[in-house]
Amino acid sequence: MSLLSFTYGIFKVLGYDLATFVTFLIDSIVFLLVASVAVAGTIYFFRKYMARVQLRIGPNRVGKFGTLQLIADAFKLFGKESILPRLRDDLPYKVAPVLVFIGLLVAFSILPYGSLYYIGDIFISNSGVGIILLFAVLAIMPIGELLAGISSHNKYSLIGALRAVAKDISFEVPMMLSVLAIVVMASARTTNSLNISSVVTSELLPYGILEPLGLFVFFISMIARASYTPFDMGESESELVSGYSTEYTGMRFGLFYLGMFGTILLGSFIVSLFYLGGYNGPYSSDIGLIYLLIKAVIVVVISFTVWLAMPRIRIDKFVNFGWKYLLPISVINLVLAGFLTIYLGW
Amino acid sequence: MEFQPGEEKGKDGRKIIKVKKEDLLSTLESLKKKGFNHLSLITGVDRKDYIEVVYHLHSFESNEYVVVKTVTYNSKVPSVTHLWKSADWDEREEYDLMGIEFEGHPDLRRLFLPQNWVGHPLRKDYNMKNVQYINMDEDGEDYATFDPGDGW
Amino acid sequence: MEVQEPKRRIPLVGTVEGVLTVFKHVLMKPVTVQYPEEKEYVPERFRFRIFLNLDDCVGCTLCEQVCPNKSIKMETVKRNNPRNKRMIYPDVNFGTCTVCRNCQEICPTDAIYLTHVFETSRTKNSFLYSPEELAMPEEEVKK
Amino acid sequence: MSEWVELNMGPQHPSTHGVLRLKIKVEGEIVREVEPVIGYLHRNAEKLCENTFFCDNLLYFDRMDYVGAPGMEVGYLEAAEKLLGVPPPERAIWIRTIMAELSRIASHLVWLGAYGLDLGMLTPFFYAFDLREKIMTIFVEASGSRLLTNYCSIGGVYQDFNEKIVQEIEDFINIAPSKIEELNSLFVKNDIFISRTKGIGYMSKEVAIDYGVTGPMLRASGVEYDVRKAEPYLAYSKVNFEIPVSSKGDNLARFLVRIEEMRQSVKIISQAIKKLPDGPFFNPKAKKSMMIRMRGEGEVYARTEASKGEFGVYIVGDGGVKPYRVRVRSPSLKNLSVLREIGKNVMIADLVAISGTTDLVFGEIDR
Repeated sequence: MSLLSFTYGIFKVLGYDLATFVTFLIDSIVFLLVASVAVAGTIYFFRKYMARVQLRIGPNRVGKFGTLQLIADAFKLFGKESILPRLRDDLPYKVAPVLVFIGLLVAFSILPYGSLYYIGDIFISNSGVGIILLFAVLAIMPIGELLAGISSHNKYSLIGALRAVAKDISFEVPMMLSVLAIVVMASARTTNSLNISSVVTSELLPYGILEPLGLFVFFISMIARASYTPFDMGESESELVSGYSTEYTGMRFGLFYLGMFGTILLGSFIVSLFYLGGYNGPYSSDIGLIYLLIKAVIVVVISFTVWLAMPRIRIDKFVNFGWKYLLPISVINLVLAGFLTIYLGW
Repeated sequence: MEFQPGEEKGKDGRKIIKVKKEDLLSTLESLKKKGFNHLSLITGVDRKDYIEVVYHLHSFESNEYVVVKTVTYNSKVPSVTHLWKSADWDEREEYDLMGIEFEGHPDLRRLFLPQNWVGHPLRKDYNMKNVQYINMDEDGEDYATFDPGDGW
Repeated sequence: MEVQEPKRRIPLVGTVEGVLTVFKHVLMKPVTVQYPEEKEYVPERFRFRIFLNLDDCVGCTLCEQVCPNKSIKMETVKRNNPRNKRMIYPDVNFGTCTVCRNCQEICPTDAIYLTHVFETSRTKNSFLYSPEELAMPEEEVKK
Repeated sequence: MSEWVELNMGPQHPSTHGVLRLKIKVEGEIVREVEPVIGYLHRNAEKLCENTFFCDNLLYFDRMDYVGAPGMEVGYLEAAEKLLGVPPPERAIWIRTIMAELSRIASHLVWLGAYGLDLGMLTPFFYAFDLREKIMTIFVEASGSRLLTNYCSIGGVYQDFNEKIVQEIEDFINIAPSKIEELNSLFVKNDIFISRTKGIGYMSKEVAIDYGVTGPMLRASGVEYDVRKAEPYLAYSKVNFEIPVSSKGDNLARFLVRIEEMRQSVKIISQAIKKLPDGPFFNPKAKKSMMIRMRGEGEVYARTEASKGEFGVYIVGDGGVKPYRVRVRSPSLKNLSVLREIGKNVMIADLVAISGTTDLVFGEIDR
């Protein structure tokens, strides 16, 4: 029983071909909407949380407790005049924010989200090489950032894009190595160790406990991927105004903004899936989604607190950190994972 | 009031050394050798016929304070940037607002006002009715203009 | 006194402590005052809106002289006041008033004085209060 | 490899604290040359002062260092009262000392919060302003205004301290040290903060003296010099405090010196509030109708230790009711001028960190 078969059951009368088509269409649209709303919710939660940490109240004028603030903001962003720089490279300039956001949404649709009572397992794609697909899709976003930085023809944007690329190169390798350790661990327990849901299902003891180093590396990588402080050198607002998104206004900027918060949410889902046991939990397995959400929210809160409490690291220090510390740590982690798997059989 | 070189004590108890413009550099050099390593302030006072230039010197070691005064009739004074780097911006400021030309200053430009500003505001004969407007050109440099339509 | 640099510690421990310190503040009460709904406490010495007692004003122009940025100008008002023969009264431009209290300090008859009223929001360029308007309560001044 | 790009930071830039414009030449990430361009907030307060009465000039001094206004008022009054010959009574001197020290803390707290923002820390800004709000409450209780207090006046202070203000100052003394410690720990315990400040922006003693740098920046370079000790004014000779000095000369040293100064200021206030004498708070010679008739002749230079450094006021009077010439020694201006020297050959991120420690307030630089 899964979300797909649940929907298929409703449209069965249409015949096999049409029903499959309609099922995927409707499920994708629902997913898209839910993901967008979830990202918007993350932004609202961030604003509320930031306000409370900073002894403020936060949005409270539009709607009850300011819940409609984001809709108002979205209207504002849509209504804004989109100012285009005169010297832009037109196509990449316009494609870049969309690329960032699309990459994010696709990544959302690759993850499994556990199950809920009547609906069953919630996923859209259950690819056999889900992990590879996920990180391939995540690699689309830096391209959008780079395009945005170069096509704006702004010195700040250019420096921001260069920083973003330098940053990406230095944490991608450790991140992939730490994911590889997960795959190694999972391979002892499941035949399909590149499929995300089978990796998570095999995770009876959370991998974060077995591989704390991997969790550390991966969490830092997710911070760097979402590019918020301390690793937001690409768009550091106190140095480069807004980095690669300096020249963007209106909804184009809004897409970058959504992309950033979406990445935080996505990163929390990935961290809780791979390292914190995902949708596994005590008692019934029917409420896996709830477990996953609780874990993700905890990771989101930790991310936000780190964001608010930390100063920005300098780009050369981060590159150093990536290559001299994160990479060796992730290699050690990989070796440990192999050791644990082969000799101890955990 | 005629300007007499010499020493006196000011109203606030500071030692004032009055020197002729020709002796200014040598006096300041000898003071710097004595340990007055902090040039605190350069002030120009427009006395209508002449301009008084006042140097406030201070020594961190001995905690002494001395004021050196000189006058100039053609608003030209030798620069002391080679003695104290802090004189750089002070002299630029005094050039900007008071119109004292410091001879030998490496980069004598206006500090606050746009480069093509007309007049020196702290002069007593500066016409404050004559409004100048400021705008920015293509390169991001400010310029002053008398045309109200051009300014903002 | 030489200031001491922080001692070298185990990496990340202090950082985590900092993050926890920030997190602790979630539980604290917000300090925001929701202005239009909650009125903030107005201190005793707080002063803003200038009032003028037309009967006491003798038209001595001292307030005009002492006003640092020329917010006060004298204006002729036809009014029967035996003490004010020249019939000139101050008007105040609140757009430039800095509430320096000099007018209140110098007024020989205490005719001009500052009050706690501060909600004088106006649209642009209508900050000039004529002497009669200065004598009215704020609610009655229609701009 | 000498291809540089000219980058224009400011006047509208998140980290230039107002309207500083830095013309920098960058080679990749490394800044090769810095040229500060200033004057965007220029109002020529010196000329304005020539056209107003002695008592009104105070207003323009409030607007110089607007984050710690009473400190500036004290600086002007030191000079003006000497010129006019109306010394303040004992109680006013102590009240002014308290206000000057409170404004020093207020100014340092703004700097602390803004420095956090420069480095990307969003939260300490609000904690710093939360503590600053307590000082603002004291200011508003004492003077009626939060920011531009206009509290001191020639010959004393406008209004006396009452019991409520004393009570609030005592409350502040009680909570301030722990809050300052908390703020300090948020910064110095953080490894990234240390890596951003330690050894960055080194300024040697010679450079600092040569450029006329004063205040915490000078003390962080190893010169134990403070006008409060070197040429005591107000009541500073009657209170115990220490001058924090560091010989390191880097960003971290400047940071720590300012933090320590805040602690010392709290100490000074707690002593001053105990020693606050009774008596008149206003010199009767300067009361009311005398305001616009005070005449001064001669010339006076007075220097005070403002939060940014040595704040000097030079007033020349010609016997009229208005000063003939007012000249202000702005500490931030001198502190900014050294940026040309210490901002060279660092990374862009470091340039922001260095210009953050110079503690710029543009009301005072451009005057």
